[in-house]
Amino acid sequence: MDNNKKKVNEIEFSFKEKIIEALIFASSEPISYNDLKNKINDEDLLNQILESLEIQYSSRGVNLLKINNTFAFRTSSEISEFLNIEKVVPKPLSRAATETLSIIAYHQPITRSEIENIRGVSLSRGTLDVLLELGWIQPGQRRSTPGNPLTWKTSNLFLDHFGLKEIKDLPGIDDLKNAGLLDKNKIIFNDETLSNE
Amino acid sequence: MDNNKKKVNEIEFSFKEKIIEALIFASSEPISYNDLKNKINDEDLLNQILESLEIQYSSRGVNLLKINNTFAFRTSSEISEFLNIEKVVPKPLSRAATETLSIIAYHQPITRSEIENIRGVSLSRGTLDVLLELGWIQPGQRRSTPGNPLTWKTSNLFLDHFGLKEIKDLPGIDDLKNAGLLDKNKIIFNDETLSNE
Amino acid sequence: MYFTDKQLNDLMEQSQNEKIEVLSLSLDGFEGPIDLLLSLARDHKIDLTKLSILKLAEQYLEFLDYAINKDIDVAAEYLVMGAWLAFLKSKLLLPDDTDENIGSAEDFSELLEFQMRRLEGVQKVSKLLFNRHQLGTHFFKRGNPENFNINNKYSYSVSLYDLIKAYGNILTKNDTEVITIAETKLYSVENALTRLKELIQGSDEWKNLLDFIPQNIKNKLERKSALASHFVASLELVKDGYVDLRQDSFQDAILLSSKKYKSL
Repeated sequence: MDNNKKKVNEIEFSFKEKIIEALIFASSEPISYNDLKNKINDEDLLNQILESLEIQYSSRGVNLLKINNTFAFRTSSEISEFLNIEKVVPKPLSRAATETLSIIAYHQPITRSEIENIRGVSLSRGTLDVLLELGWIQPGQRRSTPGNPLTWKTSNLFLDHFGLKEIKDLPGIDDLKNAGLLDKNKIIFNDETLSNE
Repeated sequence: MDNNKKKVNEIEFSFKEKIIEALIFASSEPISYNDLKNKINDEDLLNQILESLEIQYSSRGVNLLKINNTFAFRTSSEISEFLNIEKVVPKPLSRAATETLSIIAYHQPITRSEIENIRGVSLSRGTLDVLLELGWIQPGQRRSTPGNPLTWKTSNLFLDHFGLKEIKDLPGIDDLKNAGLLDKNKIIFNDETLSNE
Repeated sequence: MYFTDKQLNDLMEQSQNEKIEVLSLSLDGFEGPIDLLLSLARDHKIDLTKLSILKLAEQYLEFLDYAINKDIDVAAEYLVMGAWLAFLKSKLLLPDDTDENIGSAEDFSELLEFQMRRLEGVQKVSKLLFNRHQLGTHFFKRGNPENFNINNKYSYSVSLYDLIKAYGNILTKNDTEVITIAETKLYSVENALTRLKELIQGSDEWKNLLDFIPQNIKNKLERKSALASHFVASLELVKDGYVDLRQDSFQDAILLSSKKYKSL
């Protein structure tokens, strides 16, 4: 009896695992945990399935990646050199854009004027535009400081693109933090310096 | 000695298998046997790998299919019935719908005639329907002006889809301008300023 | 264009020797004054943690001098930084015991060092980030996706960018009236220059820069632009050797005087 029950559970597990696997595998974009949960209605089971899939695929040519709270299959970066698939050669980003992206990624959420302060130069038109168009940045919550400035943060698409699980996996972020370089509040020149009317 | 050789072969097999697996996964259409052969240069090995992959995937949610000497991963038919696979090709939202959605987002609650006023063209019936169907807009309160027109506002699903916490986190006009999204902002440099010189 | 460290090094030497062919050099390669400072520090292998502000200030000013002599368009931000560094340099060279504001020079050095290290940090991680494997180049997504209706909301695709871009288009299309902003007159640097020259002439005491700004401007933007233009104009006058500028600390007023230069 017990044995039978166990067997039924195994069959159910295997069936639901196939569903989850197929859902993630079929899509080219990451699928959110919530969408998967809606298919299964059993969070414990879903967590087990995701873990099981992650392990099963970890040594394959295709791996299951968890990006924030979304899931996607991506080819293993171990074999990247041997793939040579029709690559879309990305337009190289300007230096202003790459630095701005890094500042947003490492300091997020961050306002436009804080970005300008870090780079010590005003942000030229079109820099944020390019990053927005790539879908790598998105607006965060507004600051509750005067003027309620908009903040910017990176998106899941950004994490996916750079093969990161979450923001704290950004390369070198701990070094920056330990060196106290993630402090946004040290300002040399700001508007007030000049407008002391 | 023989054992060592066998081990080396296993490692090579597993490595090449990963490459083949990743190639089939990432290819935008079923990939031909010849293309795969060009990657491996060893027909025997390739045949073995394809067979091994086929067996490994046969009991999974995704199967390796051979169609006319081409190879592709496809969701197992067992599952696809259950999942209601529909071949929906995501299409871009029409310009009218995108503009209308953005106007509702920025001006909500807003009546139909106000939307038409801003866009300067009348709203075709289908436009609001599409947005309603997507669940991104919902009716708000009626205006207490003559005729009590219905107003429209965005839904929580809208916020979810666009990754916003609150509607006020949408970039404001200044933010759009600074991001380079408003092209005409050479305003301060035009005629009068120039003719002053 | 962007210089390699070596090119820059050569340039510096050339500027010192003053026997150089004219080079089509510009400041375009730098992303602002901090970036330029960093570059100079790197060229001279200056350790940012043991930063010699004095040395760096000298190099920056020298470079600026060189650029200006070569008639290279130097943006205001470089001049502002130059002004600060010149101030700092004088403070460091001639420490004045009676001056209570000496602290601000140290604060400034410290902040400057912090800013440089922070920007250097950004540039380092930026490289690390873009050296990573990237989707579509090094690893790939499913090339031939099948579409399930996970919840049939996604048969249309539209991104946040599409949405706000659409709104931006409507605004730019409709807001021909926005161009009414065109009526704001910005106070031109040329006007400020003429005005300053007239007013400062023969004045031999230190006067607050703010006092030179026309008082009758009602429009806020125009007032601000007048402030900015007068500031830039005052720098221009310093550059041309007409006036002296000083500011004792960050919070203090910017003062100018034409004492030394009676005849304009």
